Amino acid sequence: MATKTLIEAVREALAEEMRRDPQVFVLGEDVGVRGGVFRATQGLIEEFGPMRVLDTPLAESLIVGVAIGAAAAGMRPVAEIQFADFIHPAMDQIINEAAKIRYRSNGSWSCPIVIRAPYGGGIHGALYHSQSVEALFHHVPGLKIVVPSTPYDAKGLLKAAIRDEDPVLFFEHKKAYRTVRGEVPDEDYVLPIGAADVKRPGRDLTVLTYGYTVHLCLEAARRLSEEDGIEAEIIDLRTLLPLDRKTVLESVRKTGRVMISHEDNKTGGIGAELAAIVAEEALFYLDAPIVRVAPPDVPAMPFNRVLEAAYMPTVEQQYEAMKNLARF
Amino acid sequence: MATKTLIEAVREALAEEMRRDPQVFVLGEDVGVRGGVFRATQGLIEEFGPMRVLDTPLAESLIVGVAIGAAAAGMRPVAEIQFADFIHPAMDQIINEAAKIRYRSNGSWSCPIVIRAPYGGGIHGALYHSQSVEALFHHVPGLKIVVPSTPYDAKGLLKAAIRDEDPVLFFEHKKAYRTVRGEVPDEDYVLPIGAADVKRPGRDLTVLTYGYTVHLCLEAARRLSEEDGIEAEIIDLRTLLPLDRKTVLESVRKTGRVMISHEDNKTGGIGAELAAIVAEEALFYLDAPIVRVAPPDVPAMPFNRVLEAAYMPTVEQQYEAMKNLARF
Amino acid sequence: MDNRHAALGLSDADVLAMYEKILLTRMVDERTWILNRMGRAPFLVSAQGQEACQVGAAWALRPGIDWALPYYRDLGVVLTLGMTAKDYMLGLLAKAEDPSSGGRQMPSHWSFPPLKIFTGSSPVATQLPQAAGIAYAIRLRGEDAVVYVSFGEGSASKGDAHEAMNFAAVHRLPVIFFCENNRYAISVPQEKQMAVDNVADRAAGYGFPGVTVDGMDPLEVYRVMREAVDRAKSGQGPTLIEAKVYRLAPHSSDDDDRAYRPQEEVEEWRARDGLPRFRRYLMELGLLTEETDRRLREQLAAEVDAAVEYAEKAPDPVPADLLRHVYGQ
Amino acid sequence: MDNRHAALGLSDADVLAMYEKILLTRMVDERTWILNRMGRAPFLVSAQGQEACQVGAAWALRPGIDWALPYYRDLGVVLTLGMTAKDYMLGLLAKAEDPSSGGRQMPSHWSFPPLKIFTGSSPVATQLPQAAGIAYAIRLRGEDAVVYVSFGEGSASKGDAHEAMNFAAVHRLPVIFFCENNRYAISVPQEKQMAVDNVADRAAGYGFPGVTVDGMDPLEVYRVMREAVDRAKSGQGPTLIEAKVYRLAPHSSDDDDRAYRPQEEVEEWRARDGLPRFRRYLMELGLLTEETDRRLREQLAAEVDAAVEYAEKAPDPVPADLLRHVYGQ
Ligand SMILES: Cc1ncc(C[n+]2csc(CCOP(=O)(O)OP(=O)(O)O)c2C)c(N)n1
Ligand SMILES: Cc1ncc(C[n+]2csc(CCOP(=O)(O)OP(=O)(O)O)c2C)c(N)n1
Ligand SMILES: [Mg+2]
Ligand SMILES: [Mg+2]
Repeated sequence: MATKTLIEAVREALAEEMRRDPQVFVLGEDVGVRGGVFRATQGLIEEFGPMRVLDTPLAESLIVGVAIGAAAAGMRPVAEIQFADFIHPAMDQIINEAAKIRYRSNGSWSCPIVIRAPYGGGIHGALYHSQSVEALFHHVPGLKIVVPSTPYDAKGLLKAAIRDEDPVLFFEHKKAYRTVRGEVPDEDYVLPIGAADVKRPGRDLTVLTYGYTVHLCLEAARRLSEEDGIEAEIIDLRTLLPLDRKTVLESVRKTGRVMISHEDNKTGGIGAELAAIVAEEALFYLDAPIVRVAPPDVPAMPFNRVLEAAYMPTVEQQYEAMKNLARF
Repeated sequence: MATKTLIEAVREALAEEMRRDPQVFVLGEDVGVRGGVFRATQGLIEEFGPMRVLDTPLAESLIVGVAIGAAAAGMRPVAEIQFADFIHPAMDQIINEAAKIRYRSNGSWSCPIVIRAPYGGGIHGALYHSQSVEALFHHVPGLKIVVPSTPYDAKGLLKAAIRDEDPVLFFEHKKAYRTVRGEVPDEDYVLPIGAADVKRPGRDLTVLTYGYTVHLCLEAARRLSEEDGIEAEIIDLRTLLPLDRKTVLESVRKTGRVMISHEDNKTGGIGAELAAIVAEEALFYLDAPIVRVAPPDVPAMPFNRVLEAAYMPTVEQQYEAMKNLARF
Repeated sequence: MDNRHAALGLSDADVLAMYEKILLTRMVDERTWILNRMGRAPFLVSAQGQEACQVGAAWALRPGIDWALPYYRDLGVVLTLGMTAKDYMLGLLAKAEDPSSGGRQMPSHWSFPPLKIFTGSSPVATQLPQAAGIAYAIRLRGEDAVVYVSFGEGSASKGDAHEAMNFAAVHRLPVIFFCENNRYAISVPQEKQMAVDNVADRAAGYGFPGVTVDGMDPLEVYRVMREAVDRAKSGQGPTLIEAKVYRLAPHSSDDDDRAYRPQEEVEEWRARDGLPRFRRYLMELGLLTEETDRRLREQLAAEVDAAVEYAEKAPDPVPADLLRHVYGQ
Repeated sequence: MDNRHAALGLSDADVLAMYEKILLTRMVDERTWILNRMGRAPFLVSAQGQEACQVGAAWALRPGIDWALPYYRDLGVVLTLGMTAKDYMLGLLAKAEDPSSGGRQMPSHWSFPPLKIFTGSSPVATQLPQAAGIAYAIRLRGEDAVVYVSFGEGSASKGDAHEAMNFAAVHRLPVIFFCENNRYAISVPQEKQMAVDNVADRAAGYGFPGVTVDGMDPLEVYRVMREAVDRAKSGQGPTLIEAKVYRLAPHSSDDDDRAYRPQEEVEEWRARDGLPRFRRYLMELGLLTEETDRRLREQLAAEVDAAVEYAEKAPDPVPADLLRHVYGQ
């Protein structure tokens, strides 16, 4: 097993799926000779040619619409939105079309597309190259939402997404692309969509998180264990829609304390639904109020490094919140 | 004071604001001679002419974009999206533009626009003329979201929205348009955005709701009082962003039981954030788990009357949920 | 009267069959209004005034081979491709057996996989990028099918229409963009929608041909469609066809068109209606007589009766169906 | 060499001032690359190759009266309208004093209310409907201003571009749609973006003039802009101007253009660069000498030095600023 970066895992998953199934193709802005602005599709055009590695015009609604149509005709399109911040023009095609095609046709059509998009901040991307957009889709039945935190998860989940019968939004954290490394098997494997992963077991409190923030929480949990002897259970949700309620509730019932942490701003974030599920299903197991750790409700994170740092979650913040919760 | 329907209240608010301020104008599809497909703008083109009552081409992104530009130039545009279900093509202009204009310009520009849209079901509108879309915007700082339930609130809040310095989404329930009547003062008045309204005081449980569902809950509460002697406090949120946390928390701390009810599907709905706020701020006041009463997570409500009825919230459902909660 | 259809390679049987479809479309539509006024059908959108162009267009397609993304007015298209009055009535009354959506969507939101009729929604113009996507798949796999996608002139104002046409041009995709210009988007007249006379004039800006055609003449429509299909199949790319038509009825059963257009205008267009015009053509050529026409109408009326009867008796979905088909398996 | 500018009503002082703006734009841009390579500026987008068209276009506007919605490459436009090298450097280094966004947005996301430069975002083409909205307000109030809105040829593929141009045509709005066609949208060459030679060809489909112009020639650009401004002011409606330019630098400091275009192509275009060409023009007319040019460059270099120095010393926003300006008051 070799150690790889998250973006290498993404690239491998794409190449292997394209080799496995001739119906799989990628489309998006600059995915061809440029290999994607983050190089996620590097080398694909050389191997699969420009028809299966399609540089589209600059038009996100088109990209998703074309993917929907191609999927109707039996293809397995993997669309790239260059930055998650630019997915908004495609929301009609995603929410009103892709998510509703199976339902509105009473099951006679389906929409097996994957929409990949780099998301997240801490990379000096400013208001429009740093956004987390998962919460904008979390309310939409018919969609699946996957956010991997490690190279292993990224590869196994992207393969699962491509083989899935329904539309999957696949968000990849930009800061994780090259800073997060991990073991990735050489053999073909898929990971189940809809299953959370306990990244660190612990008895004292439950931390629900996903994406890059998983790593901040793991780091904070290590410190909490070493310095304070408190054991946090870190649950990486991995799939945000549908949520793995079982894993979440089991952990909460065990620890009685729950913290939810994400990089996306607080109000109406994924943390809201998680807190609601716990408050509905496990209220009397709680020994402390639910805690959401999330950036403030500002429209997006700024470019200036002082302001960006003021927005971005930190290990320190996770550590303090966990400690306070454990001591409540 | 005369009794009016909700749509009459909307129409009056528009006409009065247009008389008051020459910068106010309305734009949208069929708002002119047709007077809007629901007749909300009826009579306006005769009084204010086609420039201030602008029939646009069929293009929602354009409608919002034009409103943003006109607002930048000092106008007070009131855009109509014909059905909330068709707001999705404008999401980029709403979320990436309108909501961020003040923030991204460090306060040197603002975006005082109102976007009105009829929403909601129970009117045989099927998948694309029945949607509730408020939760898709609830996560977006910079926006305000208003949903009136009565003619009085509709008029006072729409006037406030038009005079507000920030972008306001104003959702009007289609079934409420002509079925809900109420007193509306003849004098000019505005109601504060951001303030919930206790539509019925009660000591035994708190019901948080908004829009048409307010009436279902009021009806259920009357029955609950008469038949079971249980007094539910019905809070009409009226503004969904920013939420009136104070009114919500005060009531919850008083009753110790909270039910949240909306017509929008459950996962990631407004109820999620409300539950999270309560679980964070008032957990130890709770005598029962939080209950969310909302339709199931299906992509949208169907046309067939059996299926539509299976989707739509009912008085019975509210009544049962309240009773169970009170007896928990 | 010249025989115009022979020159187009259409047999007498063909044009009679086309006439039958135009007539069936009209009769189904008229019946729908009656059902609606009687309170037996809650909602409808009407095809009246556009049937001739619809049947002319669909006649150039190979059902089950070519793809179709018809918009909500395209009753004539789907009936020509092979959907039946019964299929339509099941959708009109939103019954469980409705092949388009099992009663979930509004009437006239077509879907029929065996005929490669892809499911459509209410938000307009979203089908254009999807049609381009299907055409891209066809091109990628080297198939010979073409894609028909239709929309109103109002919907041509949407961004999706632009993005799709431009993309189809870049890849010379086998798509026919078929615009049924009935001069109104609900109440908004063409002059408030665009500053040009023809939607078809936009095609030049993308780099493919745009043609306007009298949409009341099914043979002319067939002719330009055939040319477009031939272009598409031979790798020459898309065509934008704009059929000049008129909506003879209100926008939908919820609309009142007297608010926004003079009834003289409606009557003027009614005088040009494609159905009686085509009937006259067939009669003057001796292909149709009052007698054969009467018999045909009787036969179609019986077909429509049977469809209504079947659909009215057909069961509704059950409440539990609400939860089906959100996700696969 | 003919005096071409006199015929356009431009004085010698005017063209020297235009030259100064073109040169300033280039010098600011070059300095930015140096700062970036030194690690002193984290990110940039470059205007190199497009300055001549930008200054030519902006010269036709009345600063503070006409509106501008310049896109991220339009450094030459904003400097001509009246923003300064210092304003730019404060934005480049994202300082609290940055007039465009207080350090919130990426560099080159212009905003300057006194000059009626409306705030722009990164998502491309959203400014076109907004420009149409400003123009509609102008029309509604009977003002005499015009609106300049610019975008790349890649952004012309977006739905918003279509919707805005169509609307502007319907209402004959005083907008100038200014497309800077530099042949690439990041790595995607024009052939993969469109099947026509000219974005300007689309204007006919909306019903207003579209003109292409050599964007390396500021006088030609000024000429067509003046015509467009005159049309707009006299109620004749919008114009689409397409300036043929070339991006001489990579897309941004994060880009590597060698992956997608041959360096010979870049060199070929560099030979047509508008800056030295305009310099030659002025010299041949005797309006500029090696000596005056050298002095000008020194003066501008000093201006740029001072701007960098000021900006580098200027304070960052404080963390609490993160929470400001989400809503009014
Ligand atoms: C995106 C969107 N906005 C608004 C509507 C509401 N609506 C339904 S049909 C229609 C007019 C369509 O006009 P046109 O495209 O000309 O087709 P026609 O109905 O005239 O055949 C409108 C505005 C819609 N369905 N979709
Ligand atoms: C909606 C959207 N999608 C993608 C991007 C990412 N992006 C930034 S610039 C660019 C290319 C723009 O090309 P063009 O419009 O030709 O302008 P140029 O940069 O060449 O001047 C892309 C794809 C974006 N900013 N906005
Ligand atoms: Mg029409
Ligand atoms: Mg370009």
